[in-house]
Amino acid sequence: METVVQQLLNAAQLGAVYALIALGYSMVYGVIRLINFAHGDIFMVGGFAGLLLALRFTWMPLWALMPLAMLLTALLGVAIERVAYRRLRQAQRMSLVITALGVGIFLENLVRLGVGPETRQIPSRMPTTPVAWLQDALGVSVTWDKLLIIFVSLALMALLWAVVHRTLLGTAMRAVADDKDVVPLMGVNLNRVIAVTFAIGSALAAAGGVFFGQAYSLDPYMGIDLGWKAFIAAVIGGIGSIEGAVLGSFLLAGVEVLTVAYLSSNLKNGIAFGLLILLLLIWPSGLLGRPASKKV
Amino acid sequence: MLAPPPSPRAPGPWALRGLVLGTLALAVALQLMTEAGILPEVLNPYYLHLLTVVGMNIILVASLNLLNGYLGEFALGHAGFMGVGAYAAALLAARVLPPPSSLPPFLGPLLLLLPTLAAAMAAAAAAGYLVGRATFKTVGDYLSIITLGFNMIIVNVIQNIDAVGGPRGFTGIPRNTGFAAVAACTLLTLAVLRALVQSSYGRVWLSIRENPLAAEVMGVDVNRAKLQAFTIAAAFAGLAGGLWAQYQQFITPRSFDYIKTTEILVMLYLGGMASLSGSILGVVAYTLMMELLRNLLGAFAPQLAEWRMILSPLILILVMLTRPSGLMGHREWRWLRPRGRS
Amino acid sequence: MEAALKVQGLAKAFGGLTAVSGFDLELGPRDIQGIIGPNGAGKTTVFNLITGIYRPDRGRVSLGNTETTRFGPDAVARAGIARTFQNIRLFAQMSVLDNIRMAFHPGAGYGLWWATFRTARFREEEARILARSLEHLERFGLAGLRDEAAGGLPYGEQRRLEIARALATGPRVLLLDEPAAGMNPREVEELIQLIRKVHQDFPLAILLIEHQMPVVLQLCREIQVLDFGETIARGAPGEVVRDPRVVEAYLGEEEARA
Amino acid sequence: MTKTAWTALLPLLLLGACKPGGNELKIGVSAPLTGDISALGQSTKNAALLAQDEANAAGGLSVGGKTLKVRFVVEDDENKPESTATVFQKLINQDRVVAIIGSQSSKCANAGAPIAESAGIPQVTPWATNPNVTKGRKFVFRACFIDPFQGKVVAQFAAGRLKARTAAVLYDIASDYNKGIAEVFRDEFAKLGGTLAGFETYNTKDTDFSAQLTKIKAAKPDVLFLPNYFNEVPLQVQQARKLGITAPILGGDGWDNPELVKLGGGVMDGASFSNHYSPDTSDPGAQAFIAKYKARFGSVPDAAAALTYDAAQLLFKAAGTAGKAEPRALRDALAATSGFKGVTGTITYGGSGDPVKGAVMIRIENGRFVFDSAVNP
Amino acid sequence: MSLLRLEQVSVAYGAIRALHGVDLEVREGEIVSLLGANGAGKSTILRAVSRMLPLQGGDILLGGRSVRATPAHELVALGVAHVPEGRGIFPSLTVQENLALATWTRRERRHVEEATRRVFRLFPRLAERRTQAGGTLSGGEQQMLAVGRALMTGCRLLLLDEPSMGLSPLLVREVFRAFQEINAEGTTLLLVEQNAHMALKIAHRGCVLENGRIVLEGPAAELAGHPRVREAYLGEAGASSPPCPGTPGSSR
Repeated sequence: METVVQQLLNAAQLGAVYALIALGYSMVYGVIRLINFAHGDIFMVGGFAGLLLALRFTWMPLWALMPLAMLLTALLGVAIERVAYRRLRQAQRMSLVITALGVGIFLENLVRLGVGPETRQIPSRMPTTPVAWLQDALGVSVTWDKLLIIFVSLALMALLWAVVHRTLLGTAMRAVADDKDVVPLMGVNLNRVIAVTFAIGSALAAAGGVFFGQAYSLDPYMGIDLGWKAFIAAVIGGIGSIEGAVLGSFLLAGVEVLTVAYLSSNLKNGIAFGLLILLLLIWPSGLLGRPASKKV
Repeated sequence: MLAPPPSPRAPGPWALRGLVLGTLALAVALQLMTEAGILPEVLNPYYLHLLTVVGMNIILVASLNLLNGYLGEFALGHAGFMGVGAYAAALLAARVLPPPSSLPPFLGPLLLLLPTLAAAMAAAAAAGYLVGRATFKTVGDYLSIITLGFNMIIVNVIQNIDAVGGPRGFTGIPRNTGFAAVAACTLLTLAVLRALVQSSYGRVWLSIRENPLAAEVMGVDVNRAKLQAFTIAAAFAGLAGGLWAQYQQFITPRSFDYIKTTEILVMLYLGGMASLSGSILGVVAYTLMMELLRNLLGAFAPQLAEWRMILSPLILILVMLTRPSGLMGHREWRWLRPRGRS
Repeated sequence: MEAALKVQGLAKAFGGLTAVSGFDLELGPRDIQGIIGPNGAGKTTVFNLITGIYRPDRGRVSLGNTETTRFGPDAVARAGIARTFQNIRLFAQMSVLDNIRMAFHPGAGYGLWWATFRTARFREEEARILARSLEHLERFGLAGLRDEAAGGLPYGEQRRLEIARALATGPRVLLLDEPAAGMNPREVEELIQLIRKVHQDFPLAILLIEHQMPVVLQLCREIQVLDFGETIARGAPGEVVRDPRVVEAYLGEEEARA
Repeated sequence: MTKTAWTALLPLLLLGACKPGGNELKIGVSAPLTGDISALGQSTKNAALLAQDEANAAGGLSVGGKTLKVRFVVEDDENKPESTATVFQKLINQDRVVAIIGSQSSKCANAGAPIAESAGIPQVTPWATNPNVTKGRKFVFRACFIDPFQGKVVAQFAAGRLKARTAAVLYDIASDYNKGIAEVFRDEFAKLGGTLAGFETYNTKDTDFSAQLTKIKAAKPDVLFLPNYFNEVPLQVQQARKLGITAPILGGDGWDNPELVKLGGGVMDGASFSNHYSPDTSDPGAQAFIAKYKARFGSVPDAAAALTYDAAQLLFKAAGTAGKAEPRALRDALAATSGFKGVTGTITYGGSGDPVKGAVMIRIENGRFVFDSAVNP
Repeated sequence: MSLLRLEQVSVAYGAIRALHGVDLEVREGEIVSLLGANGAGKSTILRAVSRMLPLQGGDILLGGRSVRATPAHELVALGVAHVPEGRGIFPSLTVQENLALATWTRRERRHVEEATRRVFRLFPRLAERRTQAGGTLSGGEQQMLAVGRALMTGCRLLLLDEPSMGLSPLLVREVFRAFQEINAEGTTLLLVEQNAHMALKIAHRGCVLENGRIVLEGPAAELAGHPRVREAYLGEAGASSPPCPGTPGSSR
């Protein structure tokens, strides 16, 4: 019993990080239908931004460090959109995908060259002390940092949801997703809305990166695998949907962790992806995605 | 105002005899030249190696073009099909068939090549058929995930089969291919794919890309057409895998993961979708770019060898920004265009 | 006379919302009938049900002696029902010629292997398809545009190509969904002529949806009016437009007087 | 337009193509300069440059009466087998090297070996421990011991010195190296009378091991064996300790990199691993190498660097004995190597490309690698 | 007073010229109808005015000020609203959200409340459907939403592109009645319409376009009586005269 709870807790922490990346994927996809393959690498850069800040300003507490890393990464996201994507917005979708892949490879190798190829860890600014009352209640190991990661991630997601569904800016974002050509006719600056979307998505990824760098580790190539995982999570949940990205992330993390725990760690990928394919066969447009209706 | 329509002509005969015989003759000639040690003298084996790799990549890219260019899907599992083919061929060549040394020198590799490549194509086609079936209900990015997931499953399963070396890789595969065989296979693949995309089947695939619902009300069984495309594309990916295994003599499961898939994708879109010429050009341009960078950096700034991986994506981005539809766009070179057209 | 297309008690609901309830139709082999009604009345849904794009909840559709109720769209098409769409659905990046050639695919007498090896059979079939496609284009005055991309044609020609493409499948029944949408009166007049000619030259029955009354009045032998998924009137066009219920739900006072 | 551009560019490809120089010993190095183990590629490159500059600073190598300058051509193989094949082709046919050092990972060494073998160019891989690399080949050598030996050493250490009755293993199933050692350890440990309490896997690049470790914790093993790479191990140890696993932890030569303690900090203390050499070594030659490396690159050389350096020295020595910088002669001289004293121990090739060579066990104390014991085959 | 002036406006799609030096004036308070065959360039004029398309030549003046270099979204703030062909509503947004988005440039509470009241008065059905997603509305309701949304911007000039397309006769009249009301309240209308009957009935002036050029211009009543217009666009009489160039079906 304790192991089940422990495993679910492990899954929650992993899922929270997946979700922070998947949200950026989903948002960017939502507004410009781009599978931003560079997003995993933006996450990586976010982590390294956190690392460099933590090394440079050893006095800086987490609540200052994280927003700063998010801000820097948001700027990077906006710059990438401006330089590499904007010109291709009207071109066929796939040329954008290839450009995004190129941007990703570029970022990986740039960081490798600039910061070094070593695996790094952000000196933890989170309390790693056990949460005594919870540990007693559940009988498993629970540390504050784990809870912090899960709750801050959830809070960021809730904030994002509120922005998208409760503000005019969010309405504009959803409108861009529906029909970006008409949006300027509403007096809305399309470029700005898209830039803001990239900024928010990148900032969330950076938050994920900073957490990841403390809870796990950082290396210049880590964005590839995590990016793919987050992409898969976003699609499973229904790409373009915020709730879907979160749900998909926790689901993917859950399936991964539980497969390892109760089925086979050897066949983790095989079983996890087999289950996910099965899921898509039952819900062909993801769990919360809009069904691809035959519109006539 | 309009130019008079070109006189309608039936499609010309595929030079079945001509092409097959010509290709075989070329292959035999190349093989003889290799055996006699002439080819390596004429052409630096390094270039010969690059050409061989280019050939195998053309097979991969052109067959993926069937799915991503003509059928209009975004399939992300091509390296998985390649892996299935590679392992099937490797198993047959290394474990079942006699070693090439026990066979006559010139004919031996050829005798071994035919069954191994056939097995590679059949195994990959079966995998493609399965994946094709699994994609019936989904479209777009959800379909991509199914293909990607399959790719990951394949790699993971191979990693768990100790009989084929698991993660340590499959060693001891005899070298049954070389430039000659790869060149012949590449030409035949292009000929077959060209024949297909210019037939009624090719038009059906394109129509599904353009408007699946309209295709359906024209009487097209979309699922069946998808299934055919997946099976054929996978078969050729398997062919490339079979060649690869018997050329490199060593394969590991991770050579066939999504990193390889993305490399194939990059070459495909660099060249241009729904264009066989683009597939050829994309592979050549990409290979040339990577090797030129390697050689230029090596010659002028050996200490900057790592910069290759920074410069190459930059070049890629620049190319895509200036040629958003890839190098070829949707156009075809003359010799690949259908006949009977202006 | 046996009906070419017979529809009985067709019904469909989306979620809890009834889109069509109890739709009946009997279309003779050389008949032209029309469906009119306010927006959202379920006209296009009827088309989608007949062509197998939606599965009906109740009712049956038969084409001659074949019941097609449970057929998918492709099987319905092969059985002999062709259609056009309200918002034109051409294969935009394919040439005009290939748009037509597509229609001959189900009848192409060769398989994948023949295509792969370009056998004599394949070449003969391709030649036949090409000849028939060109003939077809000629008939619709599109032969000069054969190598143009379909998506680049002017609006009127796109409409014509879509009708030509539907006819190339050799249907017994042709369904036209608002063929005159977005046309001015003069263009409408030309469309009416085109449909007349099609009806003369091809052995088929036509069912059309239209808002432009001239089309309906001049072409249809019989029309029925749908409102909220139900047929509120049916009969000869001249009579139906005077039906007070139709005037109230659809036409308004002015149009009825005109 | 494009056509002319390409034709203009093509001759550039030929730039590097030059005939073997008469007064140069040209050696190729295939290293993973980019990609997932690029840290290792960096130390490979560093060690090769060190060996090259050292030899040239001494005026060059004396080979058959002539003095030859040494030139290393370092190429990036991205840690991919396909790229390694291309690199080998280029080094052999374009740069006309007489020998190749590399590649480092077993999968890449394996992809390069058939090419070196058929071209008759001696290949010395410093670090590839997979037995298959040299199997049945005449031109392929390595500077390190092989996985089975290492697995045995650790199993003996666990059962003997630590008196462990039960053991658990967590390893990367997608990586040949990790899997190889893990399986040998499993078999050897069973032979020595121990029982396996857990045999768990993960996939390369996974960073969350909590699921596996939670399972292992429930099995309460006496030791935990982590035959994985230095960049992953600290994370695994941290997570294990956090979950409350207190058993001693063991590892293999993949641990050997200064990053291990930098990344792991205090949690690594008390763990032990098998290695090719110990920086604690009293051997003066090794100490000199370590000092020079530290002075130039600012860090303690890892095993890959030490082995690369040894591979270079092996080739230098072979060139001296062969008396000419010719591949076949080099190969024969290499095969006859006996009692070569390198940084990582004494190397003798007894008929195969695998050296007869000892291993050491290293203990981590206060963030330092401390020599524990030596094991000889 | 002239609200909108086009001076020698030329527009091209790629290599194809769609407008050849068009001059057009719309005065404050007018309804102007553009007539012409499909592909004559009517929609192109509207798109050029709302800056969705770049000009190749000529200039567009709004209240005497050139807007040649003004981006589309800034034009909304200057009082121009465009109801595009096909309505262009946002299907996943609710009616309320569709309307709210159009107040992007004018977020004062008073304006928003007033404009909302006006739209719901003109189209009571939208008020009923307030929380429904735009995509679930019927064609007529979508058209109402598109017009209502344009009004939310607080525009002086309303560009309407084929508002009757796909609407039943009853709805067409309902929508056109609303246009007259909107105009009576002081908004200027520039209307592109295939239904020439309706268009000329409510317009003050009309222009006829053929092949990207204005060939006829004048008061609506006069145009409605012009033989060329009667024959080509009202579908009356005289099938004997040669077909107009650019008309589909005319054999070339």
